[in-house]
Amino acid sequence: MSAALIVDLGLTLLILGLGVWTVAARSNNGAVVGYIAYGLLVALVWVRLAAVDVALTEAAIGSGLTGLLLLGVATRLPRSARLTRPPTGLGTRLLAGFLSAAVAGGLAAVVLLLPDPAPTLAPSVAANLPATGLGNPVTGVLIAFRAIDTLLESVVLVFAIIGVWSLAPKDGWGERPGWLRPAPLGSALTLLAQLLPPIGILVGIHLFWTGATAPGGAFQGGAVLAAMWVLAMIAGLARPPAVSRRWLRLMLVAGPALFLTVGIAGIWLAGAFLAYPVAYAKPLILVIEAALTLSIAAALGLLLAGPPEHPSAAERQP
Amino acid sequence: MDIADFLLAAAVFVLATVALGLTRILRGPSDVDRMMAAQLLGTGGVAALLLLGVATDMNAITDLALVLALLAAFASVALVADARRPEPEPVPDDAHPEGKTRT
Amino acid sequence: MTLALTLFTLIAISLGAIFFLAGTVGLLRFPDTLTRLHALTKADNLGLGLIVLGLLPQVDWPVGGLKLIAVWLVVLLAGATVGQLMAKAARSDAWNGSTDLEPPR
Amino acid sequence: MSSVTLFGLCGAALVGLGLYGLIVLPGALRRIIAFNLLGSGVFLLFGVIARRGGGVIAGTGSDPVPQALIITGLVVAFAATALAVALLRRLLQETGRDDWDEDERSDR
Repeated sequence: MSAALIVDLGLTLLILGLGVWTVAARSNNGAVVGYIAYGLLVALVWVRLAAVDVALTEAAIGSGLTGLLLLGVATRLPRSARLTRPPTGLGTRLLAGFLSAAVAGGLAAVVLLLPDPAPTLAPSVAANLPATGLGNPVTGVLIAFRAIDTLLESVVLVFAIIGVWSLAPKDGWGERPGWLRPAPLGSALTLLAQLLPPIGILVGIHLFWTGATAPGGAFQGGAVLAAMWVLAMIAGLARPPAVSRRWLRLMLVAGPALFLTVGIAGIWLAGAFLAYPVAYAKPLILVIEAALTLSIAAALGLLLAGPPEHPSAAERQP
Repeated sequence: MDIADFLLAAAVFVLATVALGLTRILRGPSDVDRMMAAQLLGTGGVAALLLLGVATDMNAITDLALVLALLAAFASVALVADARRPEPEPVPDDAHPEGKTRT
Repeated sequence: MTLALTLFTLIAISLGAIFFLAGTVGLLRFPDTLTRLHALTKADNLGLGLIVLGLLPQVDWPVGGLKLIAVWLVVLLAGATVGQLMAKAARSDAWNGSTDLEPPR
Repeated sequence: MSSVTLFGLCGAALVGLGLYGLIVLPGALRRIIAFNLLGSGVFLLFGVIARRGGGVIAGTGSDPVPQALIITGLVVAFAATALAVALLRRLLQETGRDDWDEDERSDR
């Protein structure tokens, strides 16, 4: 057994152990903290699987932003819900156990029986990547070869915002999102929220820019930017904007809209929907990525800020 | 021994060490203790990634360490920020007279 | 010169790793939340700091080196702030609801 | 057994674990977490398939097409989680509870 395999076995056992903990933990907060640690370790697994692009996304979104989202609600659950709850009946648990074990066993069998040599699209990507002027094949797939997925995905974010906003209380529409009210924490948090965002914004822009040639890109850069915005909102240095603001809505749809416009223009200029004229491929991709980064940052930040609430709701509700 | 091998060994050592600290997540007793274990894992993970990045000469892994460092603190801030707020009480029924949509 | 730098790297990284070990042992063995927090901050600041210091001679300058220093600064800043916030939270009564033991007074 | 197969089995086990939690756990928050476990197991399986198909382009050890799918998947999973959390918080505001079984806890 090689040293690398031992390390990977250790990682696997840790991840499974934390997974079991998040299901079995008695306290909700404990389960969420376990899930955050779990996300960190999964990011390391992505590095071991030679997928640094995915590792960056997992570290930023899977662990960081999701952790904040879950903690925000875990600490608000009523105390009675945190302690003892009526357990699910033994019969249901046994049945669920059998079902889950069967599904896991089936998937494990699939993993063990995967065809050899493995089917792959990597050679086609490698052959066509020079035409886009990009150096990072993952960005190439995201913005050029499977652009339709990415376009739909960026639209899904806008739909998610619409979904969250539509959960606004009756008198909340048009007001500011209400989840991220500044906590009375004092100067330490203010200092952190003043010093960290300049570094974070630099890192976010770096990730977007480097995404053309190295691991990084719009999603990772946008997630880091969103995290810095949210930090400023928690510290009370920035107020969440009212959802009726036009600039906010423009920012949310700028990325998908530009993507779609260039895609439709491709029908005449390059012969197909979402195709780029070869001579302008690289600059077009960069412009789309820049707009996407901004829109994704705005969307992720607003998803964390929650639905709009009437200002007086702050006193009345948790 | 090659310097890269040493760096890799150090990365594994640090990771294994902070992984041991994860038993604090199981034992608690308070959520702050659990969060500390997660934060130690974060810092250890950052250290291991830096070592790995230099050992394998991959700049992208250093970027990953930077992102992890930026966002690891983030969750801890969220936890303590929320913990300072008072316990929520169920809203009395008259607060939302027509908001009840029970089936 | 190269040998001296390599030796420097070996020593600094070994020391950093030992601080991580010490931080973990402290987190596991110390009796209450605040002393455990003390152990944690040592691993954060000194452990990572020494490892970054040891790696500095091994990377390209300026970009690689500055990135390493940025990582350390971020962790230092976040660790110091979060440490203070956590200490406050550990003492706060709001935590009794989800604590199995009484927090230290 | 190789590391890649090991991570594949880990992904399969996580899907099972998440599914179990999704069915039996009381409380919406815990089910949201279980759903995220399930999702990350699926992503891991994708990652294993990507890794197996990699090694063709110099400098990347992993097939970029599944990788891109995972990245979009992670973002969509986050959006879904945010929507679920928003629903849960609204439920809390309206009823003060985190579940919707009428019969079991109607005595609160």
